[in-house]
Amino acid sequence: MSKIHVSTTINGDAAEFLCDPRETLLDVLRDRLGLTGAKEGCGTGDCGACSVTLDGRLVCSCLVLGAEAEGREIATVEGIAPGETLHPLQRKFIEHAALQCGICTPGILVAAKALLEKNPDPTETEVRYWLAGNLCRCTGYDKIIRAVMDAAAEMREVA
Amino acid sequence: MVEVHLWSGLRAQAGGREVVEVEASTVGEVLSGLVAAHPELQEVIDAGVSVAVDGRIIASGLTEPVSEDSEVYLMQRLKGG
Amino acid sequence: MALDEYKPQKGGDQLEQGHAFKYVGTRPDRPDGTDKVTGRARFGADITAPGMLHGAILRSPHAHARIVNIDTSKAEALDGVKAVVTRADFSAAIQPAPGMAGEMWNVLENVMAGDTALYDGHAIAAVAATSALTARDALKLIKVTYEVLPHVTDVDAAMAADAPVIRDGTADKSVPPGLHPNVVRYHQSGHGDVEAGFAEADLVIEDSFTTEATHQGYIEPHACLGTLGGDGKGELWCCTQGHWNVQKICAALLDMETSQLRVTASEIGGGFGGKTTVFIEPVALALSRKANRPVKLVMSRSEVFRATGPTASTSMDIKIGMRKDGTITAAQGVFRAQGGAFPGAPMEFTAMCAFAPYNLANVHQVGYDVMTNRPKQAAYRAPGSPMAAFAVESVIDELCNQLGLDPLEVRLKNASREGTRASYGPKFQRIGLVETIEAAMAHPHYSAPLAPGQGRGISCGFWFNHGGETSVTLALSEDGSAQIMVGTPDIGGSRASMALMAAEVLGIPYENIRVTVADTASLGYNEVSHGSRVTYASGLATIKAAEAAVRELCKRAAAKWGIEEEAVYWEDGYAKPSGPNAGDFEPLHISKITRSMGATGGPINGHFEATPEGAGVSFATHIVDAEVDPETGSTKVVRYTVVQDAGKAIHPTYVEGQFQGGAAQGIGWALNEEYIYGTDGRLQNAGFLDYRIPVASDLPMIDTVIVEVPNPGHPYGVRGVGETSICPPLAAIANAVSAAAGVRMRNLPMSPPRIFEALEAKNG
Amino acid sequence: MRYLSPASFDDAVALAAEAPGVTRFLAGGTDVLVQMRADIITPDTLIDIKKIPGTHDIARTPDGGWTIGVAVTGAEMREQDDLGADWPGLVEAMDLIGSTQVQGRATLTGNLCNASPAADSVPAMIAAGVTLTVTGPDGNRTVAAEDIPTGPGQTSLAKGELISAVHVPPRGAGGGDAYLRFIPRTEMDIAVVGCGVNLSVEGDTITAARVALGAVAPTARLVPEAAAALVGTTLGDAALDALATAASAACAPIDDKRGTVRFRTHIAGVLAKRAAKIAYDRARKAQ
Repeated sequence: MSKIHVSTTINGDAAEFLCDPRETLLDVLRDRLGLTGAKEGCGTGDCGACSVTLDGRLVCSCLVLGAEAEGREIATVEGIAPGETLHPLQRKFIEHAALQCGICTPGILVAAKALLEKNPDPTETEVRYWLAGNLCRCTGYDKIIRAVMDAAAEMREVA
Repeated sequence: MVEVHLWSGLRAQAGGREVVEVEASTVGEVLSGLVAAHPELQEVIDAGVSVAVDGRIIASGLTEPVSEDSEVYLMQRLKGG
Repeated sequence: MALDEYKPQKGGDQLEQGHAFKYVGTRPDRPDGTDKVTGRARFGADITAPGMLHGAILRSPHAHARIVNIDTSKAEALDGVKAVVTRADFSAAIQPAPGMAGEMWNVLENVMAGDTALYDGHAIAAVAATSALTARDALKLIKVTYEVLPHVTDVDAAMAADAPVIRDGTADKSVPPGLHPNVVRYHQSGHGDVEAGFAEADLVIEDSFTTEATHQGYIEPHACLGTLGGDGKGELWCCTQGHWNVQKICAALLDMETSQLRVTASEIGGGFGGKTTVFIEPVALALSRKANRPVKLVMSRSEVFRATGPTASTSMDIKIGMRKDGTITAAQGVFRAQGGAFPGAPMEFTAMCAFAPYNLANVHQVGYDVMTNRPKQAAYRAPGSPMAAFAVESVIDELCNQLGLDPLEVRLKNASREGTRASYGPKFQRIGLVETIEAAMAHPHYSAPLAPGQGRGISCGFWFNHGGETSVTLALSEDGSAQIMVGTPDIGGSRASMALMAAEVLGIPYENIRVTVADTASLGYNEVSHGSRVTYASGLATIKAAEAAVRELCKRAAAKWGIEEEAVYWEDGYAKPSGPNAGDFEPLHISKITRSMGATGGPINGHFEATPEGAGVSFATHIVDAEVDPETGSTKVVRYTVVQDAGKAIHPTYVEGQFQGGAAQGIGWALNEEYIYGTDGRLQNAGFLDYRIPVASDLPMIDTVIVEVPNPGHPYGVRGVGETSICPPLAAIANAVSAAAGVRMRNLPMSPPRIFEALEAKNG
Repeated sequence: MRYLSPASFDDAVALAAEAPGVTRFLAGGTDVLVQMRADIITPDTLIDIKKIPGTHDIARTPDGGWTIGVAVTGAEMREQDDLGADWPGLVEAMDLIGSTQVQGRATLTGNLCNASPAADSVPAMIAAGVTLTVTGPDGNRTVAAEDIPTGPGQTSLAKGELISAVHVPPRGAGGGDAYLRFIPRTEMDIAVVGCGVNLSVEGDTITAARVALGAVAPTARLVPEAAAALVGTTLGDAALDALATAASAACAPIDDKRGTVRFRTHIAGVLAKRAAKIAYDRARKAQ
């Protein structure tokens, strides 16, 4: 089966890869580009562990074909921290113990970042519904919601 | 002698008794004493049991001490999730 | 080290005498936090090896079928396919035996079917190929001829006389004569005279309950990378709760020497008991041996649901007698649990935990372990206990309703205390049930007004906790910092707890300690991270290892000062002379000692290995408010409070996290999660779409109250906290929903159609 | 599998018409990719229509209606405030599908062509009177939303045909729509029952109505009897009860893992009432 050549941008860097037309963006990120931050929890868009942004829009990378990345801009968890310091969301997740096992954390951080870029002052209900597609089995979400709200408050103060 | 309380489901393997007296100073000797008294108990002990000594549940340690006045209960093997 | 160093007389007592902690009980950032928020942490599926192949497993579409023939020739001929394995590629030496005595054979049979497919999803064959897509394509080319057999998936149906026999001869000697061959183990225990007790009661309620199988629902599917050469030496990387156990089982299933297989535990994306055994790991190794290349195997979500280890489903009959003043006079329970096509449903824990919270003169419990055509159950957070609490606490709730009694006062009146004879036999040591009930009574939640349509439920819950084989090594560096090797995978922040306990002993900053989960070749045996044992047992071992290092540090200081070892004590990171008689020496900081350790006797390490047997049992009391929409049967949990005895909270934030996580999983189990089998015996909802675990918008914030009644079996009083938190929720929510809906809910999950049907039946 | 991304609908039609084996069109991919992952289907040809100009546009038409491109996502619909002001029920129905992540990809057209009886946007489209331009080897035709699905996973589209535009009618004064679904959780589930109501009022009196139900029959269906129960009323208790009765009577559901026949039939009536009340309030406010 012949492969497709794709040129794309990932976390601001130009990237190229060859992929089978059946491979998803998640497969490509993990298996061809070595970006294993996005996780496959379900492969069917139900868990959100593979969340990335595609031209700034939050998506499940398991529901995007690798071939569709051509000419697009992709952002993953690996690109959230600006240099040496952590993004406020990342810091607050550690501070609040908003992760136990940590497998859902990359997807939740990508999703929460997308939320705060769109809505810097979300209510608890808005955070809960925005993140409804990001399953966490460890925490009961309590500390995750608190971490997102706290990060939002801090980011509003700085802004 | 140490009195060992069995769970009642074991009566069939212990000649109808729920309390068996064995000569023992350790948990391991409790178990070997039980088998010596009632060979039918071998299978269940091999499959795994725990022993409560004065309320402390010994999951597997055979060297744990037991004295004559200890309250000893045989329990099914503990595990967790 | 002498065993008596962690016996009851230590620890807890010391704590109650007002021992002040400097690090324990604080809430620092977890050491692996940055790795886990940046995507750097490597989980099961995140590793690769040069020349790696990808594996895939062919699974039975039938609930029960004889495997007549497997033709792998077309798959083998496909370009890129490097190996195909079937049961013939695993050990022939392991033989079946009745009950749990045959467990190694049971595991093998579950990993790869022998002559019969026993459930929908049972592994039949596996392929390794140059890409994951090729491996999946190859599976479609394997031709299996099945002879479909009659199947049964329901626990009560499997005990009926006409049920198909799943495997005759599996029952062990515990099973009384006359039962169906699918009943493979039996438990009976209790004390007193229940009939006499019921006769003393003013009200006796007898009722029946069922719970469906649920899945641990960890977000990370099982994944591993195995390599095994013709020289019999292998390496395995996998996500597991216990890599020594994986090592032991894989070696047996592949006829290897255990020491020749080195297993490394990756970061683990949740387990909750479901990753305490093996499923794909031996298959990856068998494929690797055949292909002579590393093989990576990653389960799909559908495979996780169909072919890993969900919990047991149960059918239970409860009878409890109570006097008008709330005294329970007698209690009995019959607990039937199916755990799939193998022995092992945790019915003995269901039976033993059922009445443990109560001081009962007369109590009797019976358990049946029943086989069905479902996947082999695995442990799930306090295996067996949540179902028991659901049934028992529902009946107690109903007794309280009918006698007009306050449900928490009734629990308090009957509560087990130190010295109470437990329903499962021995007398309790120091326990904290009363303290949790009192804290629940005092909590504002319990007296808060309810809105119309809402109901409040409460429940107590119990779990044993566990110790288990444990090895820990602590090594000091030249600069006085410390590294700790533990063997229990860090599922929820245990590196932080270990570092806190070591910091407490060594008197050095938490940040100066690095905790590593060692591989099987780098540390002695460690039992699986299960039974809420990690903070208890690895924690105890870490304290003891650190104390061993401190003794050596004191020895070096004594040598430097030329005084007796006994005249030196350790405080806040310094060796100090123990008094004026010892001599007048400037306290010696740890870094001063370690800097010259090579020249003063060699490296300073502490280590500890033992099977600590002082895991204290633990209790919790939960309060929940639920709102039911009477038109749709839909339930919303509006408020939730967890009160639990942690013994001593080492890192309170992560203790709260365990409480909250247990409650959330319990909410899912109570309301919506269930394995749904069709009449064809196939699993209907093998995905997160229709296996409905709670999402963020389903839940309220979950309040927590940490009660600390020290465990006498741990130096700092720690009790495991991971499992007890899932024991009360099913019952607490059922009681809340029953109150809100005005109708007793006896079957879980209380999904909207079930509540609607109950309301319809009530309203006529 | 071949992956093709034509630059025009004519090219897409030509590719589809001559493609051997199984062909699928790729818009948001939230159903097709799931089916591929589960090995339910692996198309021989996958035609990505997102590179076709205009497929991402939402445009007001001269008569006050809307044309929505076939690659417009739920999130993009949600962000078009004027569309939401006109057709809140339609936008909310689309918004209910899946997670925020799914909203970033899922499309009305994909939801319609996947032909699930439980598709959330479909009863809302039917209630709203949405029509589709179907482009095929023989040119274009216009088809009502309710005439696209013919059964679970089946559509009336012939080989080589695809939907090229979605047309939402002009809202007009005194109109309002609403869509409600029942699910066991608060999010992430497939509808056990879905109900779309679209109505117009003059004063307090309902002058026209369309009611559609999802997940209670092999396809989402328009229920004229339910609409008739509303027209001429001021949505009093009698009208609501008649509506519920008509909605329940129109149900021909199945027992499955998501709900029983009895439950679905009952819920259809409950949701019809609740959705009608919302649509009615919206319509009166829009006068």
